[in-house]
Amino acid sequence: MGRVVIDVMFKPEILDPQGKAVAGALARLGFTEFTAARQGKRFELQVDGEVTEEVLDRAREAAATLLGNPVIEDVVRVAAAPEGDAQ
Amino acid sequence: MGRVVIDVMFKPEILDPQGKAVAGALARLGFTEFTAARQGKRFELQVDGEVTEEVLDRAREAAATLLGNPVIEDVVRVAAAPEGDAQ
Amino acid sequence: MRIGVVTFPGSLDEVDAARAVRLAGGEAVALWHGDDDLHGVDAVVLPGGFSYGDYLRCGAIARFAPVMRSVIRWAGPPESASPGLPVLGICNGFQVLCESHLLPGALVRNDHRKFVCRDQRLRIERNNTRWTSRYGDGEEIVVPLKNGEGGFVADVPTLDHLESEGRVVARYLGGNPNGSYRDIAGVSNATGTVVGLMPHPEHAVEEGFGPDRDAAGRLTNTDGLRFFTSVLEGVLTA
Amino acid sequence: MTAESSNDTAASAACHDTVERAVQAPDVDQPWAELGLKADEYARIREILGRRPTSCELAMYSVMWSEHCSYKSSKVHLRQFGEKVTDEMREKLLVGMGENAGVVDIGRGWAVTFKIESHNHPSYVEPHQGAATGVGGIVRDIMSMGARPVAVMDPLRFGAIDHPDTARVLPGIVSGVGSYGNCLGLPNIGGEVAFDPCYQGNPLVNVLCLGTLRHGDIHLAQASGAGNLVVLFGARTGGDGIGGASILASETFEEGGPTKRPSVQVGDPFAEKVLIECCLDLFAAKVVTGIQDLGAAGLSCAFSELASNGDGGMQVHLDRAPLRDPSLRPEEILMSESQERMMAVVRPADLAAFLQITDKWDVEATVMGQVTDTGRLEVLWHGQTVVDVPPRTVAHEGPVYNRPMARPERLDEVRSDTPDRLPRPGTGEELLALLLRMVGSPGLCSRSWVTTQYDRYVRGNTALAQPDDAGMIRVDEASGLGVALSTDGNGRFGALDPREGARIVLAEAYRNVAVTGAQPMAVTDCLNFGSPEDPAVMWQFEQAVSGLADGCRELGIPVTGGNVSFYNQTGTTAIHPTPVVGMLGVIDDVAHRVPSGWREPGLPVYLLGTTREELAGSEWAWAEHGHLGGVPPVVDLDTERLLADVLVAGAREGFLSCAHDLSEGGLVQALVESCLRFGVGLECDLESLCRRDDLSPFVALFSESTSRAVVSVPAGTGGLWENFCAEHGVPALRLGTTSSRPSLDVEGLFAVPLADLKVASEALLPTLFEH
Ligand SMILES: Nc1ncnc2c1ncn2[C@@H]1O[C@H](COP(=O)(O)OP(=O)(O)O)[C@@H](O)[C@H]1O
Ligand SMILES: [Mg+2]
Repeated sequence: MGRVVIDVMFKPEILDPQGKAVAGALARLGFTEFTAARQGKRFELQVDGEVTEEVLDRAREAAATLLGNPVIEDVVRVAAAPEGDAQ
Repeated sequence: MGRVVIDVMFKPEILDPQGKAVAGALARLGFTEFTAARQGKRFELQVDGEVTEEVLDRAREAAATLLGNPVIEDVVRVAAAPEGDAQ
Repeated sequence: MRIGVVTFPGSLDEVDAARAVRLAGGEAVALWHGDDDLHGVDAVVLPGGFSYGDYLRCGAIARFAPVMRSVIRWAGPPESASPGLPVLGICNGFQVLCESHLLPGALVRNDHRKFVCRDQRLRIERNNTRWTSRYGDGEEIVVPLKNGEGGFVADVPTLDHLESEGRVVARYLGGNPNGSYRDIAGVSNATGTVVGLMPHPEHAVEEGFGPDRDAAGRLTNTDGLRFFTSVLEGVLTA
Repeated sequence: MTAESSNDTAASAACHDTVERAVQAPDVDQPWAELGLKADEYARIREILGRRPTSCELAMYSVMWSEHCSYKSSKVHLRQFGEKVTDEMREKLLVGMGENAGVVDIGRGWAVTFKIESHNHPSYVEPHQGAATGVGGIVRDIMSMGARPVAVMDPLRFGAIDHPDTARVLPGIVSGVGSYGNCLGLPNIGGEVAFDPCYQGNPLVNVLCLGTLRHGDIHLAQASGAGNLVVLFGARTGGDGIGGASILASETFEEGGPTKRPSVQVGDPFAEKVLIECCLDLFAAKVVTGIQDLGAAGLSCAFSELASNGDGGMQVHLDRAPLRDPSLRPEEILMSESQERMMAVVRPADLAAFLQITDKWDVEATVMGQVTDTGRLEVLWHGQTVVDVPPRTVAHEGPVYNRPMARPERLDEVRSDTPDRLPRPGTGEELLALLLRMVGSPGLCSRSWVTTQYDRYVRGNTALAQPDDAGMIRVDEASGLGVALSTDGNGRFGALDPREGARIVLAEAYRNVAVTGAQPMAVTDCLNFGSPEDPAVMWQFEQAVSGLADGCRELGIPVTGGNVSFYNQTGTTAIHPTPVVGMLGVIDDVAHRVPSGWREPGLPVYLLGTTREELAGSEWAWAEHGHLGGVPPVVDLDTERLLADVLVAGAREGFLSCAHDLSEGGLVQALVESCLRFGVGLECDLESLCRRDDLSPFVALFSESTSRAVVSVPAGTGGLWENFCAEHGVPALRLGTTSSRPSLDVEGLFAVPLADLKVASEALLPTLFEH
């Protein structure tokens, strides 16, 4: 059983209210080394077999049609989940 | 300027309505190879200098206190963003 | 009796909570998130709303507000056997209480992924808390429910613990509106001083401004008022 | 807080197109056409300035002279709203048309302000964010009057209900309206959901906001008093909504293509909520002498309108604007439509107090410059003058067009194709089958799938909300003084006759307010039309405006403000002319409000008004036969007024336990809704109605004649009520009695359990949009 990870973030030019809130909270908590923050989505899709190049292509397709909203978001990563990852 | 990426996912036993909805939508769109889906969060924190081990430690601390809720979520990754990533 | 009502940036229902306190016969004292002084209040209400926009997780940022440091200190640890400051967290306030670990569990996105606003039937499962003493044991009430992230979740041992200790304060009837585990609408700490509730009793305290009907089917509804009279009674007898 | 900071980087200070340069290099080619200006408009700008505009000036003029900001095609017609007003109508107007929103005196020292606006196109591109920022925009308009926003409404129109794009657009728009309004803590107290293929590709997202204030709290958008400071506060400026400006910036600089600019905006309702509370604190502290919201045309609009409405000029340093995207050029900063920003004029002595309040709310505030006595609007960029113009020429003296109008050729053909030829049901069985289909049809089915996504309870002053005919808000807790609001539109009637169509929706909104027991008082309107460059559309527009203006005069109710949305069309096909009317009414004590359903058995039920055979443009003709033809129902506003009088007086006298207006779907739809409202049935008989008005049962049930309502009165008061109606000159006909059985029984025709009606009504929207 394999897993594909897809990361989606707001386009850099788009306002990211979540990221803004996170950045503000980090600063108030004293994490001042972090000068900016953005918040996006991470999807994990499970497949029955291995994560082949073909599966990744399908995942890219799914990302483009469903998981990301191309008007405001970029799909920043589509990759097989490394073995070590949790779950 | 460096970036740290922090990924947070629901614990496996916790209801993930968005993941469930994604799985349903994928199936309806014919992406039947994906047998399950989960949706989590990806944070990108910016730092002024390089992403040192120290910075990563601070990021882990931020993840544990603020970015993830240990009651329902796991922090699945804290890492320097690879050069190649978007933005 | 003085009941503090906290305003965080993004709080919405603090006017309603304060009105409910007044209608119940108490004095509502406005508390500001940035001030850790509780001004000697006898109890605290954390109101509904979207504190800090609820962008990260609901209640996650509000939990670190200065006022919460004091609330957490005076409320005491959740499993403690000695009663602390009475605190009622409604909706967003419930989320803040969970994020603060004053109550177990967490609240996640509704299972249907939509915001829902409706009149909700509840059963008061526990009337020996500071906020429910004026209700009958097992009494049914109708109050508004309105949330986008109202699904109460916790791991099985925690749920079992809550059930066996009788700490489920209210349960949804007539359909689970958000996917909450075991239809849980509200829970309390061990002593019943701290209560978190997803539905909004403060929106059912004045005739003509709440749900059309009460639980008995009458065309008037003030079913929520007794949350506020309960705590006043407790304060008087304490 | 950065009271006086600059984005001082070498790159942004780079040589720019200054006024000096415009004088020295007069013959630069400028992209005025790309910015939407016409040749003669560009020539006029040169004439006004006596030189070519700088690129920043060009940016300002082009956005401010756009259709959206200048009302250049509609102005000549909208004047009617001002002209057809009597002194009596003006009496309660504290602020009339032309400001950010009108303000109406409702007594006891209280005033309300309300306005409707459209966000149609952005909501098609990105439904959720487009609708969300639509709510944000109108709320800031209301704030800028000095009021606390207290409620919103959302008249929505979509394409065919089963079109795949509707499945994309509708859930997003609803979640967008909901998430923004819910997060602001504004109860949603009503709206509309309509479907018609003409809105395919052009959904209409209109949003109304209501605000309350004390008489003394009114604020205006004007920069007066030389030396006063101009303060920008709220969110940072990003590259939102500046497509045109990017062209400008890239043409002016040779450093390669324009940077990426967002095509849609993301709203931050939390930032706006904080801004609301911050503004109210600022007003209470009396540290604001003038205020303007930032919406369309952003800083260009705020600077030029404030200066134009003031008594002098203004000088501002554009480089002080806090930016979200440091690569922005001055033209882009001027045009940016970033959300959640406001601009205030502040006396220097009040600045410290002002900044203390913005600090308290963690709102960034920046002194951009000051009011001057030069009569000029001067904008500086790193010390160099990039704009130097007379502000009125930007804000108020833009082009005005008297565009050609022509009655559409096909209209006569459409109007002569009456529904007479359509097959009609006759038997009770057929009527019942039709009823069940109609109750579940797109135009009439329950809207609760939409409205349960909106918070209606927040603030604790909601006296009525969906599904009642109007929303009602208590304004004064001590006395119970309140206001009612309804929004109504009807594209089909507009298509058959734009003038009468507009009067019908005006009448409907008026009636919807009156049935609740509130006295209708003032109107806001959102005029949704196709391209003004199409003479047929322009004719429709003129007809609708004059119909509305005449109608308002006949009713004695002023238009206080509104919005025009043109270019709602796909290719050359325009949407139906769709004026949406928002009607405000006042009620002395919301305890006397009347709901739209009966609450108990044994109550006499009456139909008020006269029914004629009027089925053209009806819900029945459309839903059953896809037919749209003939002439719309007659609307007589004197009759409408009599009806309203009896309803308002009846409510005040405690006569009415229920009142519900008749509109789409006719009598039977109203009866169904009144039964379902509290789950109480009705036994009724149509015989005397059919006899009195000479109708078949089908026509009695489904005709959409105007000026009608159903009411229930307390048991035993039927005779009194009949006399009361007779005195008021309103025909009242006893239809039947509310019943102890949960069923709608129409004597001799059919009996149907309310449960069946409920299922039929509630099935459609979840089936289509829930997954
Ligand atoms: N988009 C919406 N948002 C809020 N309320 C709505 C919306 N659409 C419809 N409603 C409410 O649902 C009820 C029925 O709508 P409608 O049939 O259009 O009313 P009417 O015919 O009386 O104008 C009204 O209370 C109306 O305000
Ligand atoms: Mg109506």
